[in-house]
Amino acid sequence: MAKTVTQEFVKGLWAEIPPFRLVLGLCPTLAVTKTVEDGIGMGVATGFVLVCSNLLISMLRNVIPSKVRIACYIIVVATFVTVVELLMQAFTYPLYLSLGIFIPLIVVNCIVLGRAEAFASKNKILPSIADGLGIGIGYTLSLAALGAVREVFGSGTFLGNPVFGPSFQPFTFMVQAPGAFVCLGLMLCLMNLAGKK
Amino acid sequence: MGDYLVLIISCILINNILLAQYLGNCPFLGTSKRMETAVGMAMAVVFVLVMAGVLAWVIDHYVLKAFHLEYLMTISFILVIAALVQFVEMFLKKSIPALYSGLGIFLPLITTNCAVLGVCLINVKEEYDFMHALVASFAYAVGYGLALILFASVRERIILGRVPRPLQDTSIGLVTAGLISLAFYAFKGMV
Amino acid sequence: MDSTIKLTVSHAPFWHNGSGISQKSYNILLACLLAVIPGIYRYGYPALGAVTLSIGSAVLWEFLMNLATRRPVSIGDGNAAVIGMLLAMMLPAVVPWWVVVIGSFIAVVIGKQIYGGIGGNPFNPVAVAMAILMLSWKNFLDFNTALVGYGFAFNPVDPLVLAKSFGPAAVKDFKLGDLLMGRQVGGIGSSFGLGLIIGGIYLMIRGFIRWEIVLSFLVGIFASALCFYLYNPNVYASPGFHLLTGYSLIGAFLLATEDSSSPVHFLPMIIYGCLGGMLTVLIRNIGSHVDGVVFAVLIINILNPLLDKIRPKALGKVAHHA
Amino acid sequence: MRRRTFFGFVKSKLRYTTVDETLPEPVAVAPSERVTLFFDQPYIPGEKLSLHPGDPVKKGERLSLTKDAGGYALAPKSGRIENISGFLGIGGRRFTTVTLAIDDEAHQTLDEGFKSVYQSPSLKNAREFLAGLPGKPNLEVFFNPQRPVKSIVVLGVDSDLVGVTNQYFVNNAIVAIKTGIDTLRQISGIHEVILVVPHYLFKVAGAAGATIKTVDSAYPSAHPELIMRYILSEQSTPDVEPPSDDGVAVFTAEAVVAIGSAYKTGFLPLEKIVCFVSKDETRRLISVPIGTPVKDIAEAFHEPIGEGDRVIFGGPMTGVSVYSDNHPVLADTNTIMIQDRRRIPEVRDNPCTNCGACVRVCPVNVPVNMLIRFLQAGRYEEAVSQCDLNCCIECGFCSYVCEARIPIFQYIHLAKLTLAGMNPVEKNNG
Amino acid sequence: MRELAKMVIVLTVLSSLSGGLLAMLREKTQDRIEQQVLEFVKGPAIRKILAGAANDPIADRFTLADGEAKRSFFVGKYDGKPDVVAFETFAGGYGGDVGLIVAVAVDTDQIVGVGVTTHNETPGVGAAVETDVGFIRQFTGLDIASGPKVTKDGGSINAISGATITSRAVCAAVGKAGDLYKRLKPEILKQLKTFSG
Repeated sequence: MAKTVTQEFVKGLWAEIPPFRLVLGLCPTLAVTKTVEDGIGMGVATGFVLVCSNLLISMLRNVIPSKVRIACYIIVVATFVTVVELLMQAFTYPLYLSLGIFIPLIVVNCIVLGRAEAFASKNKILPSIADGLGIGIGYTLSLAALGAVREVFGSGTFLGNPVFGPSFQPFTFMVQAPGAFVCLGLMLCLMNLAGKK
Repeated sequence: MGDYLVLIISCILINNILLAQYLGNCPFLGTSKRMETAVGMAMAVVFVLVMAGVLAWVIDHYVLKAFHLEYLMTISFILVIAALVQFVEMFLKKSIPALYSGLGIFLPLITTNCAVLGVCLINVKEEYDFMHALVASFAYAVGYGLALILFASVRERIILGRVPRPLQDTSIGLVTAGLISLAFYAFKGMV
Repeated sequence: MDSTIKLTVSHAPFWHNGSGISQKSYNILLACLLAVIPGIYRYGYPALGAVTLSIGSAVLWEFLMNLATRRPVSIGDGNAAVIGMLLAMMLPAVVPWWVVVIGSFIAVVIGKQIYGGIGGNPFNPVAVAMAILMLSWKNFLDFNTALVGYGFAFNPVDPLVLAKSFGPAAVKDFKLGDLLMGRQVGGIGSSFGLGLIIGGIYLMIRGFIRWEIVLSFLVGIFASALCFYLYNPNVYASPGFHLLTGYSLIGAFLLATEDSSSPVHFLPMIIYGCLGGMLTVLIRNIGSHVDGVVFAVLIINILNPLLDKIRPKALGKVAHHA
Repeated sequence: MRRRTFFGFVKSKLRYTTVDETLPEPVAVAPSERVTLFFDQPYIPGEKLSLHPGDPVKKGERLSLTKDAGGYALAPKSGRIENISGFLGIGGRRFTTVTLAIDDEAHQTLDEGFKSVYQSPSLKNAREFLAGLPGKPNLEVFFNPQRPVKSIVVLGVDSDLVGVTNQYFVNNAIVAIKTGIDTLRQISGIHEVILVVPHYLFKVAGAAGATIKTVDSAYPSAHPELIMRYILSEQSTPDVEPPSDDGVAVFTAEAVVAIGSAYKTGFLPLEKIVCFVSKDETRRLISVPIGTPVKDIAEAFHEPIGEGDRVIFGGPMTGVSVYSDNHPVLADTNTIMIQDRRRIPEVRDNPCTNCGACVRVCPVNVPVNMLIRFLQAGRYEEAVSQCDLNCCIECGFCSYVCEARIPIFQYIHLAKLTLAGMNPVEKNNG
Repeated sequence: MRELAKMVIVLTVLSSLSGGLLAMLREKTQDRIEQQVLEFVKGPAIRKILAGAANDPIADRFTLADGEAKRSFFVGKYDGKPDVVAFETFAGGYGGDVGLIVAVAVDTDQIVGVGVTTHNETPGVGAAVETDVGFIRQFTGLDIASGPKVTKDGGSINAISGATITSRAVCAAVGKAGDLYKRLKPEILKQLKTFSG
């Protein structure tokens, strides 16, 4: 039962949205969602790597010998990650600074390798791109949502703009490490509730 | 000596790789449901992380920095780690089967454990010398193992509780990890 | 063998010693009153307001969570009230109302209910709430700034802050007797040491809190503070000072002894308590927090499941030979 | 006794009842119109039985359901079989009950079976006639070739609270116990006899002519398993761990007295000494024929059993609450309690609050706080491997002190039964 | 054997492609990245310290060799005279090196201002070094060669509460700046002349 390209795309937005449905890629989710901006930046960077590596791996899927496939995937992914790293340094340097070592760590983001292994290596180019795009956008949305919650409560701002009056006392816990875990855990709970029909 | 002590305490307790730097969460949540798997993973991480830390430092120092190839850091480190894990796995299987049976299933997971790559990158970023890099890698790994084992012991109890359904498993695990991370604020400023 | 009437059939044992969760909770509340009433007397209406608001909102959150999780309503067991009471005891009297409400939400919902309610929580709910509040709104929980509007007959500066910033010489004026009688700034119910001690002893004798934990916690504080003191009395305050300031007493009697997050076997209880006391002094003397009790309690809570594995061998256990 | 606040610094203790606390001499209860006997065999309707409704029985007659059945019961009175039916006991054990309509006291006929052999006491005829005596002596232990009996333990204590039957015999009939012990020695050829009594009966017990051991008077130290462990651990060499109960035959004082009396007089004693506790918790020591329905005993003391009340056979900690007011006194029923429905303590399926009261009272160091978590989660195997479920001796103390009112004992029982049903082979090995 | 050869070939081709791509990209972006680093890492601190300068200090910079290392100096023009020079020094803090821009008025040898560029200090404690205006202001007007110390070490600088190590690091960095300035002063003066007019 072949799914259409649209279906492959849409599933990443809800049915398999990372990291809520696919519990993968938690580290950046926790680390770079202090603000919406960082979240979106990370999501876009990951999405870019995801689409490119899906595309390339899907193209090469008949060439790559299965014994060294993981090594090949790693090379492909690492290459694109470095591309992103260089591009971000050159054009969005502040974002690059605030994302820190989590840009190179996209390499070991389980989502990217997971999609390469589970999807791109078995599917044609177009569905692979759709899959990568869907998951990437889904991931970006999740990070942005989490970033929004943490930024609004933790700093009282949204995309840097104050949302509450001056009397607002930021709930600083939210932007600290423990708050990241707790917040993600509770959002996961909400997603479970929403998904339960 | 005091310098190293500060580094060790800082890496284990204060800048705990898992709880403060958010690295290595996927295997953290995955292997902490049972004590045995947590201990296995903790040992495997200590084992691989120290070797990877040392190797990455050597490569960074004698290859990347020497030839101004810093931009290839990510790709070279990840390849080194992947190869190292493969090699360790093969070596253990042949030479120390007892250890292999304990750690074997965790080794492949380590390639994608961002704590390993993360520590290598941190070591470079902090510009540690060789001994500091070695000590830091070890301390980070111990910190990871410590957090993992503590978390597993707490989690074993939570699983037996009556956690509401939507919160079960990963969700409550994350909240608990958060609270453990909160507790680790106790050590703030201690060095 | 047919019965002529319907009998109640159940499983042994058919007697019960009469203890119950609510009985325990109400006794703890009673013991807390000994420390809270002097607090209310000292800080006036704001303190009364904070206590009632804290208890009320804690009970309300418990009730709402019962509804949300479709579980039997458990406010009757009094545990939520105890949580609210303890939280209020640790807060300064003039804390904003929304801090109290958020604090009780964190304690009851995050600290307890999401783990399945009473008995499931791996951490002391009150300690969790206090830690989060202290991280987020330091300025509202700082006794020096919060209680600035009061005219006290004693030095209105938190003795722990003084000791931390200026060394023990700055707290020379605090006599231990004064500290014991609550002549120091602090939480609503955490500064009157005598009340806490009497209430705590009552609870220990009735068996509602485990004396092993209390004693070892206090011994832990005393011993480690003594070590620091002997090492350098000019930098580190005396053990008696550490015992009677900050959250030491409330921590030993009421936080560390929370049932669900503390061990039940003898040796683990002793280790647990000692570690808690030592960590408290460690954090106060060399850490960055002013008072270490809350974080020390959280740390020993984490260690609890591991510690509690140390237990006497069960009698009659058959060793398995492979 | 029932509600006691414990001093928190010491381990919770429940004192055993002493004989002085009850009436010194048992009150005889008038015989009922019918008695019911229990057979440890499932009742299968339509199966051919050697007993039939309408058959006459004599007092003391040995009744067995089928010809080759090992188990039998002794008719406490002469009469006529009225009804045979099945009975489902606790934990799904199935019994057959036989109800006899009793002849009135003037027309009792005696069975002569035992009379013909009593002058030549032997294990063989003891096995044949005496297993249904009060106290339910287990004579089969002497016939197990794999486990030759080396010593005999006589329990002059009552394992559960309230019951004082065995203490009564030690206190009031030590001579009869001596007779019984001598008889046992004679028929089994085993000289080593240990009499276990509470501290306060130590002096009295000296006359029994056996090794005397005393047990503490706090519950559950008189639990048979703890007594065995205590006695055996003194005997076995330290490196044999744990002590095995091989080679020990255990009898209650009442059974020993009954055996002695049977061989001395040629008549089978069929009156059971029972501690009867009425709703207001007054205790009476009564003497009643085995098989008498509890309803008749209650009526004899003007103690109506009401709707929703609880009738307990056995002590308050380990007894069994029955669902019929016609349930008969059995050969090993030491206590019968009637509990008013308003005084039944509440039990709820709460989560464990980890207060640790159970851990502090557990006599065998089982980590009950963790055990109950595993049991409530239904993870029985882990309860065995991590929390020593199998070490539990089922004294019920943990449930007694549980502040969350969890029926811990019931959970443990259920788990053990489930595991036994799942792995019958392993259970035998263990 | 064929399979092995294929594996080796695929891996080699992939690696070299990746290396080539990255090298090319690196070449193209190198200058831009350097510009960005200056702009965003040191820029904000320099602009803040030299707020009243008539020129753009980022643009007006020169480089001097200090032993093996190369150091950038940023020039601030006040009243048309290039008499303030800002440069960066580092000292070990609590979580790694703290980078500090120190601006010195060449005619008086007084510190015009200091500003933190990079740090990895604990959020909420040491990180206050970035925001704690009172702490930073203590250095203004000191002689560059005075080697300031925190009060705990017998100096005059009040440390940030709870962050003694970070405060010490800042003092140490100022001390290093003094040494550097002393070493290179003649050359600095020489270079500055080229900016006048």
